[in-house]
Amino acid sequence: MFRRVMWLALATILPAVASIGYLHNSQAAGPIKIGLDVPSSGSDAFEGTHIARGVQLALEEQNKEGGIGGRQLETALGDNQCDPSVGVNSARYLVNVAQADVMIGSACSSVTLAVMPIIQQAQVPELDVTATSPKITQQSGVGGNIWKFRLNLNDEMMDAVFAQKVLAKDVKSLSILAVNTDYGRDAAGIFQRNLPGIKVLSTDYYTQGQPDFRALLTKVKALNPEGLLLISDYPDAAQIINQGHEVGLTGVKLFGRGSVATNDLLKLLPDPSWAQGAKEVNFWVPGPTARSLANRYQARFNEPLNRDAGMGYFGAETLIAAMKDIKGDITRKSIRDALERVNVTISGLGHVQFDDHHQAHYPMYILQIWNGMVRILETIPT
Amino acid sequence: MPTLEPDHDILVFDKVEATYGEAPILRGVSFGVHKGKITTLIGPNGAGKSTVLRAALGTVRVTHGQIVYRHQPITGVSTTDRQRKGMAYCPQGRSNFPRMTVRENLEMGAFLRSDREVQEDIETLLDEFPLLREKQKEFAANLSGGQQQILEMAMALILHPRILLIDEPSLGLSPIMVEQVFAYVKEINGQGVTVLMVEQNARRALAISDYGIVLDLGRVRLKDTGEALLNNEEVSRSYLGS
Amino acid sequence: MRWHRLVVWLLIAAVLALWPLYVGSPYLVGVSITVLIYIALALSFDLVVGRTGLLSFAHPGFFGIGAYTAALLGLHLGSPFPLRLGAAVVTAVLASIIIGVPSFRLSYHSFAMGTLGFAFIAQIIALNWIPVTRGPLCLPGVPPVDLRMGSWTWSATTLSENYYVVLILATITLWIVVRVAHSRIGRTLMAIRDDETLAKAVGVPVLRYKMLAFVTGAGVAGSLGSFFASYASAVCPTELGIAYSVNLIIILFLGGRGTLAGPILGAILFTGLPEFLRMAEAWRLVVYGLLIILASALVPEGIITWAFEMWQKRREGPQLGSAPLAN
Amino acid sequence: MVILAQLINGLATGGLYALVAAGIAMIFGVSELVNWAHGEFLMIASYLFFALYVLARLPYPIAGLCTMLLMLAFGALFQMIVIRPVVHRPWQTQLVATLGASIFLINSAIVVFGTFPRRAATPLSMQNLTIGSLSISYQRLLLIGLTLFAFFVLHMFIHRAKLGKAMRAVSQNRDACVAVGIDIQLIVLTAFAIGGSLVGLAAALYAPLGNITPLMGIPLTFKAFAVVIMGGFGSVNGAVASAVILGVVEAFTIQFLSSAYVDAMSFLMMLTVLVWRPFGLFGRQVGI
Repeated sequence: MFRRVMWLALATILPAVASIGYLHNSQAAGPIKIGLDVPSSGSDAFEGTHIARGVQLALEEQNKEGGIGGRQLETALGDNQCDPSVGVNSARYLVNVAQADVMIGSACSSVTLAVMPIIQQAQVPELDVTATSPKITQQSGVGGNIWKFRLNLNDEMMDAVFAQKVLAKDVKSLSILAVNTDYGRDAAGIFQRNLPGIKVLSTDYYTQGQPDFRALLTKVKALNPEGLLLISDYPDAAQIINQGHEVGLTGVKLFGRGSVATNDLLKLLPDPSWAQGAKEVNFWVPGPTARSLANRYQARFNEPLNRDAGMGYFGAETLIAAMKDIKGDITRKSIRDALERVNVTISGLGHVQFDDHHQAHYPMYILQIWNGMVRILETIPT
Repeated sequence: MPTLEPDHDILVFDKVEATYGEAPILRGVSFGVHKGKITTLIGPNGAGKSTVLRAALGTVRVTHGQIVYRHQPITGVSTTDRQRKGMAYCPQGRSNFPRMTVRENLEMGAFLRSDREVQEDIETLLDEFPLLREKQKEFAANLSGGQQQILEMAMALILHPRILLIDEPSLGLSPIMVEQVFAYVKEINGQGVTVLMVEQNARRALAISDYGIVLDLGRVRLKDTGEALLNNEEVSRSYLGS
Repeated sequence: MRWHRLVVWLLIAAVLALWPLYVGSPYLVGVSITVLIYIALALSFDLVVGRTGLLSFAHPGFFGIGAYTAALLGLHLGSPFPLRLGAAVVTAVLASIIIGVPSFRLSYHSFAMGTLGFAFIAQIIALNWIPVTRGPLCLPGVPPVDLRMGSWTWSATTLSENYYVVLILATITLWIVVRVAHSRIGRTLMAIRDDETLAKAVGVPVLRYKMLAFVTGAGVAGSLGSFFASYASAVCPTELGIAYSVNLIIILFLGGRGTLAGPILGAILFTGLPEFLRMAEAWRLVVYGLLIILASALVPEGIITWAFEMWQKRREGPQLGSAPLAN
Repeated sequence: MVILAQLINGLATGGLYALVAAGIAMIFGVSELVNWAHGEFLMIASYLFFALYVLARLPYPIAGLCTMLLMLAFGALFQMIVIRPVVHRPWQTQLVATLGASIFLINSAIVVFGTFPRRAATPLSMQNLTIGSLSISYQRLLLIGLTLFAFFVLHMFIHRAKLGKAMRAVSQNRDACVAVGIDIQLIVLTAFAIGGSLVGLAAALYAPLGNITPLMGIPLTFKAFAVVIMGGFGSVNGAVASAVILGVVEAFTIQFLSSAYVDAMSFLMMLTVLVWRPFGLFGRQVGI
């Protein structure tokens, strides 16, 4: 027993002690580190990967112009797997080990909410570019977490407007299909509270990435709703539309909240006409104003720009704009203060300025799939 | 006392040692199996009798010494190749396929053969064992214990073996079935198949055997004709029970 | 020799106690807390898997049930931590009895899949029983670990404080496991694992012993769940997920089951490893998977068992093993 | 009409479960090994099909056939590389090896193909047969037909072919197999190869109807486990029958109860069966 304990002690403590030296490599005035607190594995990896690419492009462009104050910009990746308990550790990694000066993320609302106390304690500013839970706004800025900022619009801002301005005009009855995640449940709840005069025939939650929607769609078809609202990201939405065509769910008006009316979705449809007329509210989409960015992105990554990559780019651009405005040292604190002052117009997105709750307000987009393209029906100021 | 001359021997163990896990089971076993005869291995539990058969078949690794089969060392020869060269094996306990028919069992017995005469041979065997023909479409599980033992011997015979290694054929059988099984062993031997048998029921086995070998604690204690061993008082006292 | 032993124990205790001060970085303290949770979970899991030979997938389920129980009590009743912990243990034990009684009738493969089914259903209930669990929206705002004595209160708000709490829990777990292992119960369990038929034949109430191990393991897992709820300050349905089971199985089988050092070393290696591999982000999990395949082929009895064997061989030369004599 | 439509939905889904579960059951039958990576076989097969059909532009039947053949080889290779080193170990260690393989395959796919889903629609998958309010794509008709045919061939193989009979033999008595010279390693290899090719067929039939993603195999592995248990571990016929039953029950659960709890259904059914009949719906009498 005694020898075993000795061995155990040696076997466990030595490598751990030895590893500390390796991990304790704090940097002083090296490059500015932007921590990417996004999922790069797991079921939301498609989102995190694109955000990371958008950020990378923005940083590369800025670095070509000499960085900021002579310092280069670089990223550090902390895969949060869209899982709160993993995200807590990966955020600590970015904060403590990778020594991020500022972070972009967490992309998923539940992770964002779990990570917020950590960034507050470590005093690192973090900018969200895709998480849409209204709770993040409520808990940020004045009276809350002063280190958290959000660029993208939240569900509270978008969903009520979409329900009243679009859904109420277009349909009398509606079925809702929502992904069974924090964002799906949150958004479905907001919609249900904001649908005056519309009869909600059914609300069903499905598992993200499930292979088979036919039974669910057969059920919806039998209810014969005038409209179908998908609270989904494009991989699931594509499955739903394709399989909906298969079970003969045609003639229903499609609405989306997530990333339905996107080019990504169209790429996954064998026939784009299956989604003809689908309307969606979104916080951004690559439109005509972002053409130059789309071309540069295509050239760099050999794939078309999408919403998440664009938001990653704009997030980085917002950070760059804030940092350029800093007079003294670029530190976590000075970046945070600069973000509060930010007042820029970002081409392709709009005017960015954070309110008391650290929420940016640029116009939201009402989009529609029309003849195999995504067109912007309307932009509504927020 | 007849000597066990190598020329007559189809299978020779030469100082064979084998281990199971870390524990040595055979500690230098040497003997020969006379061609065309019945040889029985007797000895107490844990003596290594079954291990001898498995070493011959190659399913137990031999750590020292060598085994010579038909005048050729067979170290490194795979089990299936040994079987192709005429070794057949009936392991201890039930070794048929319970949810396959009797006929399918016989076909499985012929698994190593790829010639076209398999079906004919099965017919011949069914003629030899009428009780199997009667039940050829039944699952093996529906046969009595003795019938299953006979089925297993028939399965071994399809390969036209030169030597049959048979482990405890009488285990769990009624006295009448034991007689019948031994009668079949004798009959098989009468067709020119050498038999090396392990048997707890030592008296009965030695009675039909030409030779007997006493194994104890992984070593050969005694080898002689079956008759001589039966009449040996010490053997009687120590290994045959009362 | 006794003082010798005492010195080493004191040394280990000192290192563990000073650890958060030494490493400093909150990230490493955070990882240390995760590792300690996994050590304690793996030790309690080993009570079931390593000592009865039954592969249970229900363990994270008990962890999750404990976490949800503690979170609900903390959120709705404001109960102090000791009460939450006790309630978590009780519910986990109750759940394990409800699961265990029918499951232990099953053969070992069916037992594994039966408990996997339980884990799945528990997670799906947590995901969809919105009025109670809030589903994927999680239960946020669980109060921290706290102690109240009259007007005196203390609560674990910093990482280091949480580290000490989980260190105490892990030590208690280790103590329970050691007690069980060195008692008649432990020896009986090992006998059952090695030869269940024999154990039955000599009149050991096999089922009762297995249940005892299963229920004890569940209770420990439940208590760790109550800590986790406070530490993470939120409980999500993912806490009941199969991912935990997978991690625990990898930790136990590659660390070495049926030992004390195995689960501990396994937890350090296999929770630490993915964190260390963050350098090669894209290939991280590819390498991780590859290492698991290699380890299962090269050290199938676990790293610790393998290390002991190597060490013993070197010290004592070739020796007679204890494998049963087989005919 | 809704009932009929849901029945067809259930049958088609059940067919997919069956193709995956049959391989797991067969591998378990001959080797007592639980292949945790079997769902990842389907994922790999789907990417293979995508590469052959979409990237290499092979005609559909040829791409499908090549996928089956390549998956046959993949199954055999998997057995040789991952399983053979742990073949004499307890089944739990083997499970860990396949767990590692599953993690490896998923993340390799993420590195190689990225996380954006792929599609491989065929002309058949875009055309529907419509009778009244009932609508079904020709691809799914093909799928139901070919799945039935595949199981007919498999059944004939297991009951008529020498190698197939040997597989049953291995699942019934391993010692006896040694006695009659059946090479168990070869049979286990065969089971993996057949399991692989069944999943290859599943991929060729299903990939055109859904997204191809690195994570697509995970839910299928679990459903297949449940189904294999329900059918009596190691029984191919039992697994196939249970798979179809599960598919139909899931469709009706969604129709009449709740979509949120549908994933619990498979395991609830499995637990019910286990409590009621510990050896599965079809008991021990079936064999491979």
